[in-house]
Amino acid sequence: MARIRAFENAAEIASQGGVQAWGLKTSAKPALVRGPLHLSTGQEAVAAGVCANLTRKDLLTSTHRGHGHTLAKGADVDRMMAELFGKATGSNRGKGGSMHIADFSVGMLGANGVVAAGMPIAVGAAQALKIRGQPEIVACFFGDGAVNRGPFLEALNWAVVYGLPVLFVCEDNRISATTPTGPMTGGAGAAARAESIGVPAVRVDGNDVEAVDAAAARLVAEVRAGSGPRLLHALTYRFKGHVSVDPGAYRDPAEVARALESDPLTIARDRLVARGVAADDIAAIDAAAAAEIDAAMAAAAAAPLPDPASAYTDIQNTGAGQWR
Amino acid sequence: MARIRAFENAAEIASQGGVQAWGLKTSAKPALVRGPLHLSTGQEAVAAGVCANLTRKDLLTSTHRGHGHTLAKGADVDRMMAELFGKATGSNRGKGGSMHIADFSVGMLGANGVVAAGMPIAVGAAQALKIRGQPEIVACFFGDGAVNRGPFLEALNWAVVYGLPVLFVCEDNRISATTPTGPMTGGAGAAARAESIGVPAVRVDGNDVEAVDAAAARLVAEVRAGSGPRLLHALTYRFKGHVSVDPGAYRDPAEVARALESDPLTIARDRLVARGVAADDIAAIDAAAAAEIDAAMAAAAAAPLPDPASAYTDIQNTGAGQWR
Amino acid sequence: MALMSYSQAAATALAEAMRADRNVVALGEDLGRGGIFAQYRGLQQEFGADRVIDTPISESTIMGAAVGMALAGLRPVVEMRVVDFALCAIDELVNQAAKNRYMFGGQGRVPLVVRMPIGLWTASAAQHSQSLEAWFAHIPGLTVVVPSAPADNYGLLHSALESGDPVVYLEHKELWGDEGEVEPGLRVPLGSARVLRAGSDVTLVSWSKAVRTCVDAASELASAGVSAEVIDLRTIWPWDRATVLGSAARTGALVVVHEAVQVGGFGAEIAASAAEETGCRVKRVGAPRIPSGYSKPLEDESRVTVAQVVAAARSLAAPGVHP
Amino acid sequence: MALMSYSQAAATALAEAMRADRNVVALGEDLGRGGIFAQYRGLQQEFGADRVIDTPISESTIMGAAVGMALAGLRPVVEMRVVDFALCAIDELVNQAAKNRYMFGGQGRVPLVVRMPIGLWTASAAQHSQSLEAWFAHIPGLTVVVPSAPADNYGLLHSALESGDPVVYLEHKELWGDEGEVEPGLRVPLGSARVLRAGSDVTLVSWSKAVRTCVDAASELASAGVSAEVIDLRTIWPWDRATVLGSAARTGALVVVHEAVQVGGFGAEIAASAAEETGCRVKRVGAPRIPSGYSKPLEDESRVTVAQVVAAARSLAAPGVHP
Ligand SMILES: Cc1ncc(C[n+]2csc(CCOP(=O)(O)OP(=O)(O)O)c2C)c(N)n1
Ligand SMILES: Cc1ncc(C[n+]2csc(CCOP(=O)(O)OP(=O)(O)O)c2C)c(N)n1
Ligand SMILES: [Mg+2]
Ligand SMILES: [Mg+2]
Repeated sequence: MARIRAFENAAEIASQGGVQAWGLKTSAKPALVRGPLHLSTGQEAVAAGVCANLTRKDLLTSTHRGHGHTLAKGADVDRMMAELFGKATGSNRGKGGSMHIADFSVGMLGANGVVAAGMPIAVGAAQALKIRGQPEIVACFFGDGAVNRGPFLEALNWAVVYGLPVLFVCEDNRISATTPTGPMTGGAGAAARAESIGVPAVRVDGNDVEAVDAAAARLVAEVRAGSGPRLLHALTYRFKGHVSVDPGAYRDPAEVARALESDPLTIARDRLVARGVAADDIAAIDAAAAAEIDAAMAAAAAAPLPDPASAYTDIQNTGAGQWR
Repeated sequence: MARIRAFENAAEIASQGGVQAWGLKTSAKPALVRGPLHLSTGQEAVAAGVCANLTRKDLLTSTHRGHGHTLAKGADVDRMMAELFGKATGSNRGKGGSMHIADFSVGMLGANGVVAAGMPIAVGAAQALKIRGQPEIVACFFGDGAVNRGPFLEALNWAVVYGLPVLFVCEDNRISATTPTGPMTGGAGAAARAESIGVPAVRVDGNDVEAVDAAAARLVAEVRAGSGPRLLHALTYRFKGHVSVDPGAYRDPAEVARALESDPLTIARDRLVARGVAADDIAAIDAAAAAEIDAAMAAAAAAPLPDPASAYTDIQNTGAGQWR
Repeated sequence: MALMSYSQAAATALAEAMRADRNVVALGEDLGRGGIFAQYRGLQQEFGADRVIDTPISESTIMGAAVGMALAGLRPVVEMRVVDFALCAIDELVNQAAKNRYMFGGQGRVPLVVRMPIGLWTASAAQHSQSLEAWFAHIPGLTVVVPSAPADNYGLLHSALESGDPVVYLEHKELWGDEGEVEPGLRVPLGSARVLRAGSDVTLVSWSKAVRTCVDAASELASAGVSAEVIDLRTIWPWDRATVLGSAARTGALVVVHEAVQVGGFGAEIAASAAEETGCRVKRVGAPRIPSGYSKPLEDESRVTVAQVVAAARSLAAPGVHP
Repeated sequence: MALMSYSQAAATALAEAMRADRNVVALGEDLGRGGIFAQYRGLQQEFGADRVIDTPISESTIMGAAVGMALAGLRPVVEMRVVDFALCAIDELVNQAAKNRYMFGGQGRVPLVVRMPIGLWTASAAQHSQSLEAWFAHIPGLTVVVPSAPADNYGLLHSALESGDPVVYLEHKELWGDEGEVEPGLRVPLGSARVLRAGSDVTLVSWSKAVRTCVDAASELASAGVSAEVIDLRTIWPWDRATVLGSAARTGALVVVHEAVQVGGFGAEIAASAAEETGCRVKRVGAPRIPSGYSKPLEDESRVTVAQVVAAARSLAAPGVHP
């Protein structure tokens, strides 16, 4: 969690002055990170609590808001940060950026620029694991906004029909871009819908990393045992705007202030303190994270941009070598 | 019901030797009806029972299996049959055929060649009625196979979010083309999914026209009163193959034989007889239907084919008159 | 005349249409906040949430519902945010909206305007940068609009709303901030190009953001003694054959320029038509057949440049020599 | 050599690939029954329901799941029944499958073959008759295969399965019953055209069902003293530039023929390329920009005819005269 927070904070600063959107003009100052960033600041406990129960060989599909999932799955921080900087040393060789952050070497099959698009991919990956007789499972993250897109229904149904090893994780921050999700959602939401399709579901406080971990542990065990898909519905809050340049001004400041009071990092820290963990030990975790991220920032800043010729590689084998 | 049955039987005969499919060769004999027909034989009670509760100004969206809905909504039989024959006098001027049968003049907004595609259209039409302050409602028919497509979720959710006047009708014949729907469907099906999205749902024996009528009456009253969407889940059986040329050989003959025993027409007839309606009066209904359909067949056969030039009309106004 | 940005020009046209006809409504995600490019700013405040409708994230149903609305008497404007997301609603657009009028024999019509912004947009990478206008021009039943300037975005949006049939309306994401004079009440007819610069040696045809590139290329060509005519198509279906083919016949040389991938782009249609009908020399400038990259050097490979247009024009045009 | 129908040829190739590699699987609706065109006949019996997978009616997820399967080590073959239904799965194909390898910097690949039958098919009307190959050729990351004969359907399906990246595989619904000799083990490389008839006055280029029309037109032209070369492209991405442009340069005249709507069809790409690179005279023959109609006289308006091809060829080709 500390690493995720440190990563998001650093990325946020590096992106200032980047992508123009939301009717704002581009700033004069060139940004270190040009592209849009969807920060998971405040939602760290979901990624950390779930991924603590996965192996490196388990697979994971993510959303546009994927930094936390990627880090928690064990990706290399240097390569991630370099990707945000658009450098040749990035995990995606500068081709994808934040919205497509991925590290296949640790089973992280990618963030996705299309809401809910990771869900069918996740069930297909799980089906491959099952058909090939592999013991791994797939964790499929998606937001509360995704439950109103068709692929939510189709993917859950698919997982039930074939009895697939998937843990669906609804990271419910109650908002979809600038629109509160509640009024856009009929019925009781992700868990209720899942149950109606035959996917057992559990709700959890997504800001309490131990609660997430405990719930995920139970569900992951069931999924691993071959009981079919499960869904974890984790309630959390997005501390920042929807995307790096969005000040999030449409939200009630009182709501934000209240949410900041249940910062998942504070909750975890307080609990450690209450259990007698020394303040210095906790500070050391934060310091280590900060140092790791600082080093990643420096390395990313120093790394070379990709060769323009690499724009023509990694596309497809047509057997003909023709691209135009 | 008697009219629908007579229509379907006549259309079936007229289509023999038509469209090639299912790995069969086209027969030498040219068919009166060239295109594919999805017959609703055996499912008449759903269309009849629901539409008995609609006015001509209420709207309706249908599926690929739409003859029954169209007839029950009050469409002109001559124009329908002419459409199947591909004649200029057809309801769609020969442009659509069975799979796109429609009669906008009685609120029947069309059959559809794409499974579940009528569902978003239905909710949009209902939203227009609501925004324009009109008192009508929309009936949205779909099959059991459609509940596994995304638009099912999206359209039901949409109807709840905006509190729209729609009656969803799942015409559940337990099969999707050649595949039993049960094993392809997670959870308890249409009604359970609807409830989870916040759409109150009722299950009914779809072969009992009085039961359908009674359930539809209640739900239509609620929808008309502004209580938002409702769903009717009607269990029925498809007597014929999926499409006119399909012998349906993949089904257990015993199952088909059993199903034929609860023919909705027989059930309705028996009940009328038990209530003391004279056999002659019942026979007169059948005879009237047969006569009406015979006349429609004769008129359709005699009607002219469309002028090839009409292939270029009813497309779009580009303000420029250029089509190539 | 009023100075407006490309986004304001569209918002203004839409507001005027909504004032004039209660049946005009808009629907899409985050419209209440003005749309993510401010192209709906102020509309929900003026017209209410019933007519400027915030929707669930349900692209299929946004598009499909709009078809139903249109059949039941409304004139919906659909917002897809970027054309890439509209790929979640292609059945609804192509199989339902575009074919409705024909398939049902003219019983109904679908007066629908679908806004789906196209184009590269700073580091937005492969899933938020596509230009797919060629797809929609290929589909019978769809009109395809590609405005390059604020005045056109105002005048064409009005015409699109008045067409009575489905219009795919493609604004470019890197043009939102562009400003220009807009004349209130202006209508730009569908299918009418604008000649931005007259010339005699070569015809440059383009649309959307690439128009700028052509204008700059024409200046550079002028310095080199090559007289280039610059045509902004404004709508690619219908496209203004008379203006384009007339110019190509005069200059004997045609360069079509667009930001979309060149292979299978709509430039091929224009070039093929010109070659078929006038026998002129033709050349296309479009993006290579690669996904858009995130990092600047990669992204830049997908941008059409003034240098490319100049080179293409010079390769065709023999200054002063007319066939 | 064995005599096979176009559908059997594909089923045979698929069965061979499945025998050779346990990772090859097929998924789609009604596959257990052999597919609605018998193009999967016998496969579920041989390979079981785990590898020849009957699916729910969930096109988005059939396609999306196949992407996930591919990333996790399988080599899926997706059945979409008709290309029109694939319009429910365009995000999954275009935004996910086609861009995956690039977007993630080559970390993964998506070896996926998507079968989506195209074309007119007796009275199937507007939503079951489209030919949308031009769309897929426009998308970086997709290979596009359009076989016209049983041997090609066998040899190309093998090559598609071996490509390692997404292939859009478009069989024509009116060719399923066609029979022809197939040589076991044959591989038809992607991107290699076949010259069906040599000629010197005009080049006829086509693919899929329109190849027949061109062959018949060439016979008719021969009687009229016009020598037509007939080329079957077999794949439109990549397309065999050397064969086509070489022929066009020799004959000086090129006619491209396809069943798809002419406006924005892939014929425009071929014609534009030939005009750009060889300066030859060009002409296209495709369907008018109208939806397919149900009734025969209307449907027939969307069919390309021998007479149209002959007329186009004669308008270009001056017999015996070479530029
Ligand atoms: C299909 C699609 N529609 C719209 C968008 C634009 N968009 C990006 S993120 C987002 C909100 C998603 O909300 P949610 O799923 O709750 O995720 P969160 O951003 O809250 O993490 C939207 C609408 C998109 N990327 N894809
Ligand atoms: C999106 C889509 N996928 C597949 C098909 C092919 N298809 C036509 S009808 C049908 C079965 C539909 O089953 P159901 O919804 O239960 O309706 P029924 O035929 O039983 O009335 C299928 C798969 C289609 N028309 N549209
Ligand atoms: Mg959210
Ligand atoms: Mg059914």
